[in-house]
Amino acid sequence: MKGWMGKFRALFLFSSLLLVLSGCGKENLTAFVPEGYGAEVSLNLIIISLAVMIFVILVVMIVYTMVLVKFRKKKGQEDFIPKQTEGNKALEVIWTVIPIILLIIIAVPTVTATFDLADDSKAKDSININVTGNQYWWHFSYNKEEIQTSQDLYIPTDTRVYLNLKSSDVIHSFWVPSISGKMDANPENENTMYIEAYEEGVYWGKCAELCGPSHSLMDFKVIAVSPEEYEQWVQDMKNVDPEAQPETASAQEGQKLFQENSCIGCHAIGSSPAAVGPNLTNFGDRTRVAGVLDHDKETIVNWLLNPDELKPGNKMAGNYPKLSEEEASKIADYLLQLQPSEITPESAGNE
Amino acid sequence: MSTAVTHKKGFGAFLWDYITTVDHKKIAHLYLIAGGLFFLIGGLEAMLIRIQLIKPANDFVSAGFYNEILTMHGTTMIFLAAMPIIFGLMNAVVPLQIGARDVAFPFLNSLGFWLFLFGGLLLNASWFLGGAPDAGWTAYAPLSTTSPGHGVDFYILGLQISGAGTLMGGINFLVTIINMRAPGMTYMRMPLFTWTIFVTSVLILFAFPALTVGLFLLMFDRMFGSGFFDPTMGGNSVIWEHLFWIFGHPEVYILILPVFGVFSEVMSTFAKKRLFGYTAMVFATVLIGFLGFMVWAHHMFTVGLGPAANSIFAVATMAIAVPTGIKIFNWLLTLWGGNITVNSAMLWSLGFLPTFTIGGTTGVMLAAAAADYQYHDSYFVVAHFHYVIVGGVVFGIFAALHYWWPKMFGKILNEKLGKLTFWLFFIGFHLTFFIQHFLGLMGMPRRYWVFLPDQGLDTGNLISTIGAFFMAAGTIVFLINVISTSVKKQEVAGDPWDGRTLEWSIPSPPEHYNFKQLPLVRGLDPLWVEKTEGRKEMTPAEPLGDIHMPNNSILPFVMSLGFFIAGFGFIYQVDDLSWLTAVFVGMGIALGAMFVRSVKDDLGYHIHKEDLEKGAK
Amino acid sequence: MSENTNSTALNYRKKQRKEEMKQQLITFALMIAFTIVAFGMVMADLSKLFIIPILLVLAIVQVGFQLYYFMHMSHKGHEMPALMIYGGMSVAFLTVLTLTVLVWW
Amino acid sequence: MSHDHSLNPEVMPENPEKATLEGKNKFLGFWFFLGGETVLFASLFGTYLALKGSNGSGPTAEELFGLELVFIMTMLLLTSSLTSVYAMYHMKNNDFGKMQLWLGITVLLGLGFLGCELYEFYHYIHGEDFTFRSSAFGSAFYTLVGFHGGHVAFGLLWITTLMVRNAKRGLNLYNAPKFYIASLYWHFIDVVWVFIFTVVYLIGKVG
Ligand code: HEA
Ligand code: HEA
Ligand SMILES: [Cu+2]
Repeated sequence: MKGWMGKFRALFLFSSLLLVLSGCGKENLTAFVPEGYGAEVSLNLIIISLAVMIFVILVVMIVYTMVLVKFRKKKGQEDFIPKQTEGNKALEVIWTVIPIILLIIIAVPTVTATFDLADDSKAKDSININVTGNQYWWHFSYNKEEIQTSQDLYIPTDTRVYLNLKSSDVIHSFWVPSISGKMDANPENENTMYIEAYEEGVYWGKCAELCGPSHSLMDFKVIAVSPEEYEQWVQDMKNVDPEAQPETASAQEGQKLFQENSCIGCHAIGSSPAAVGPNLTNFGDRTRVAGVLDHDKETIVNWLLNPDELKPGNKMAGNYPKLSEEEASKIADYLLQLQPSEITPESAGNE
Repeated sequence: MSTAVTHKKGFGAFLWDYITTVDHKKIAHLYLIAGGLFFLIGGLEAMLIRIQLIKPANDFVSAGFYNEILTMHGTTMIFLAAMPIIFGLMNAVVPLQIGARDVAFPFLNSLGFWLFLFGGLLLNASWFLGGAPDAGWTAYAPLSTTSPGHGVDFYILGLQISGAGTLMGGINFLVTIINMRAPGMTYMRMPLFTWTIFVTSVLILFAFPALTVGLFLLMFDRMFGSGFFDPTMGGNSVIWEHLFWIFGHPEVYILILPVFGVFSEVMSTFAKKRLFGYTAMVFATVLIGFLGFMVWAHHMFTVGLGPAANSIFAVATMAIAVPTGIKIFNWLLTLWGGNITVNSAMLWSLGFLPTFTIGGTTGVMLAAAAADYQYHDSYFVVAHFHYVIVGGVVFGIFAALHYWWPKMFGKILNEKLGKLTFWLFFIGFHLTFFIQHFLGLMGMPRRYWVFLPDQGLDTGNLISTIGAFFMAAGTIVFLINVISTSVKKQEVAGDPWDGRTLEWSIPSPPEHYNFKQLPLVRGLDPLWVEKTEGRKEMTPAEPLGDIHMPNNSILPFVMSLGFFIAGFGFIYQVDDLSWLTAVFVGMGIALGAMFVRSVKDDLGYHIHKEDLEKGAK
Repeated sequence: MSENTNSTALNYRKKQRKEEMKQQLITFALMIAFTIVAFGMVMADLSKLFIIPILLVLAIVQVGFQLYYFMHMSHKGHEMPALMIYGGMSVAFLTVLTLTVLVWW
Repeated sequence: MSHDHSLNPEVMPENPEKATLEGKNKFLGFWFFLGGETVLFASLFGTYLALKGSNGSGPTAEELFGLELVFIMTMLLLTSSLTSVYAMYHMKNNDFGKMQLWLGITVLLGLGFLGCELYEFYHYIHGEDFTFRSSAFGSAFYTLVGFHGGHVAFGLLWITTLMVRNAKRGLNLYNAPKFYIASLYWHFIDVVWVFIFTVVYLIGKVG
């Protein structure tokens, strides 16, 4: 690990340089600033191959420029017929052999890295999380701990966490650029990958496989907290009482509405496995509503009133009785106070 | 474009002439016009994409509509613009380059065109009939099998019909190149364009059947309740991915190889040198075609095939850089020591070299599987393939059009406008797509209807959109050039560029029988060989004699129309079984036309020697 | 060419064809025999690991017979057909291999 | 040179199917088409192999298939391959009547094959309740075998049309290539069947 960290510093400098050149990417989203093992392995490979490619492009450009400078038609030489050369064995050998060598330089680390990132020999003794992609949200179930949650994936730092990806409908792809490359969630089989975050933080995740109209709105977060905080989060989540009475009157009414309007038919609170809609156990701690919207009461009310407008094609729209604005506001109050744990995105240093 | 003779005949006769034609030169015109129109439509869709992405969280188009646009942009550009235009070029040029009077199967040639056109029309009819396909040009199941409405059905039938046309074209050109070469035209004397078309046709022959099957399975799943890709019935969507890419990867070489041929011709002509390393170029072409069939899973690195499969396909993919590199360096060395004329055709070729090198090298970066976990389905990939497709295929098409325009239409495109087109397009192109490499790695996935504010993606997207407007401007200048050239009165000699290959040895545009007497080929660059020996024309290989020509026929048009009608029937019978009538009527028309074709002898006719002599000045 | 040589040539060709026809009959007999062996093995319920490779080999040989004897791929003038058939077979092989090995559950 | 030289040749050349340029083109083009068909069927075979275990609650391949009928079908088709070889033999000897006769036998054998196949499908659908929509296995089975059956049906139609169309005028250089490629097509159908009975039925039975 230490060796990697040393290299990581150097890489960090290099990628910062790249970022300056490219006009910056968003921290916690860009693949240029790796904050996790997978992203670092990929970036190493990207840099090696980029270096080779820049060399190739330079060679081509040098010859190209010389050609353009030296051999354009000159005044007074319009009728000059150049020598009709057939070829040149030596040259041809050179430009066959050198690319082969260059490719070997890329191929070896490629194969190593590919096997490295697919290594699941230690999966048994680690945290395993089942990840399910749905149109258009993500579900996470920590099978050892019987914790169910959606949209925000809590993980401990400096630990390999194994994800078993599957889809409940069409193909999705799980991508948290700053932590790791992507892996598809297929409907008929499970894929395993691991992620490991170096530092605490809230990292943006995106769906990377076209999955319908709201494909671009299927964002999620990976919230990396220290292992101690993670333990506490797990405890808190395990001890959730789904029936707990909210404190304010409005929220209490909201809770009733939530149950009467059959919201609970699709959503779940507590550790029962989610069915059609996201698990809302820690909704109050979320960073975003529906993955992409601002997390405030107004937005939630708007969402409840007209989800299709905010996230076209989602499966909530039209599947519950029409709500008045007042009802929506009460439900929002109820949802916002669902904060079972002290470990929140803030613990990881929000966004 | 139209010769004086056709004008006299009146417009109806002119149209009839084109609808029934089996002359490869006219079919070339048809392909170019139809492909060109589809290019404009695809370009318009690209502009809509870029306008939508001009700023974060834009709502210029709706989410569902965006998916339709992006699907149709990809599908239209690949199947209905780039490929048909390439078919147009090969129809216009290959028979002339090998010294043939015609293609092997003139009837099939015409059928191929009409199938493509009707397939394309069917696909685009979806816009007006409840929505276009919206599952991406790759139509991954189960998104495609569950997509509501009829969009994907139009995709399936449109591509099935036009794909059949393409397959015919492929077989036709294979046989043409093998059987119809002029005396003396050995394989190793064939111009490189002809060689690349030969290899391309082989790729078509072996790649398209996989697509055909894939489309059938998709059709069965969507329309007839089968379960190939339905996990609840035990189906598996990965099968579609394999079938699509077994076709899809060779497809990208089907697009690029012909333009490699074009650049070889253009560069050697305007550098006034023979192609450097001809043998190596042929060898590299064949090798690219061969390797092209073993790498398709590089589009599937993140599917979960496992590290062993990923590594094998990664290394196989990288291997393609070697033959492609051979080509790049051979072109550079062709130019080296030459006497280079820089006109429009040459500008596009010179623009191609660095652009394609960048696109190819990013391809090799993509091939590094563990790195592709980051690139995949991000704008990095979008940047890669536009660098090779636009920077390769579209540049190549422009180069070819400027180069062969006089041969096809007897007029030279305006040089000033040509250069303006190039610079607008070239600058716009790099503005649009270079920045997308970074956008991808900065976390912007592809096929995103909106990107969010505050994610550092705004500037890049804005620049990209501005660039697209430059490309549009360039395209419009080109259109102006085409129109103003075609209304101008102008006469061009047979050989305006001091050409090297056979097509330049006959008048522009050529007579409908191409060669009065088949030429005797005495080396590579046959016309150049004659020129170096002080002759201006080819030596004939045969005495003047009767020329056998095929008859025109309306049947290809009728057959394709039949399939077109049946296509609608298939699409709508899901809703209402009475649409099966359309299936029966359509198939009846098509099969009827086939029946007529097979029982009616079609022996063609002869142009008599005396008439040929009369024509001679 | 005189009438005479023409007809001897014709006779020679006829004879040659007869010879060939005989070969084709033998081929046919072999094909039938192979088929019977294949079916017989399956009916006899032999071990799976043992039968499947043999079945495949028998099928491939039969196809070879069809191509080379019945479809005359052994005759000259079939270089290009052979090339394309083998090309098709290689792609076919890769396709089948992938779809059996790389589509998993 | 008269227009209908190819319709009334003075002598039949050695290989009438390749005597004209059109014939040569047809010959080559058709072989290439068969190269493409190889990939087409490979895609179907691959799909079938990937899905043959997905029988859901329906019967497995092993439970479903019986071998007797398949054996008969195989014999019919193999024999029809030989009879079409005979037909081509007589074509080269310029014996039109015998060619037609053998082609006729080929068609009859093909019809027999097709009849058996239809009977088999009928039996599966009504006897075993095993349909195209039962499971992915069902879809793949009917698609693969059905595609082959469709090829057989098309081949029969093609050969019959050729026989009827040319019954009166006999063999010439214009139709010889047509007969020849139709027979190639017929052999190819047999090639595909060899793999079907091996991969689908026999290996399916073995499990
Ligand atoms: C004309 C079309 C075309 C061409 C020619 C290419 C050429 C190549 N492509 Fe590309 N590609 C596409 C069109 C094309 N591609 C499309 C459309 C997609 C996306 C489809 C979709 O998902 O919608 C795609 C996607 C794509 C992917 C999948 C990415 C992903 O989805 O994650 C990969 C991965 O390996 C790849 C690789 C390559 C490689 C290695 C080449 C090579 O052939 C390039 C070889 C050329 C060079 C390397 C340059 C010249 C060589 C030298 C100067 C010699 C020295 C060089 C070295 C030593 C490196 N391409
Ligand atoms: C041959 C192939 C080809 C070509 C030439 C192009 C050309 C262009 N493409 Fe595209 N593109 C694809 C093939 C191609 N593309 C494919 C396969 C995809 C993937 C689809 C998918 O994901 O499924 C894609 C996707 C794609 C995307 C990603 C969309 C997404 O993932 O969300 C973008 C975004 O910028 C884009 C932009 C462009 C632009 C700006 C051009 C420009 O170069 C276009 C230039 C042309 C014009 C600008 C013409 C303008 C003409 C007029 C303005 C005149 C109009 C007038 C009349 C109609 C009379 N393309
Ligand atoms: Cu590819």
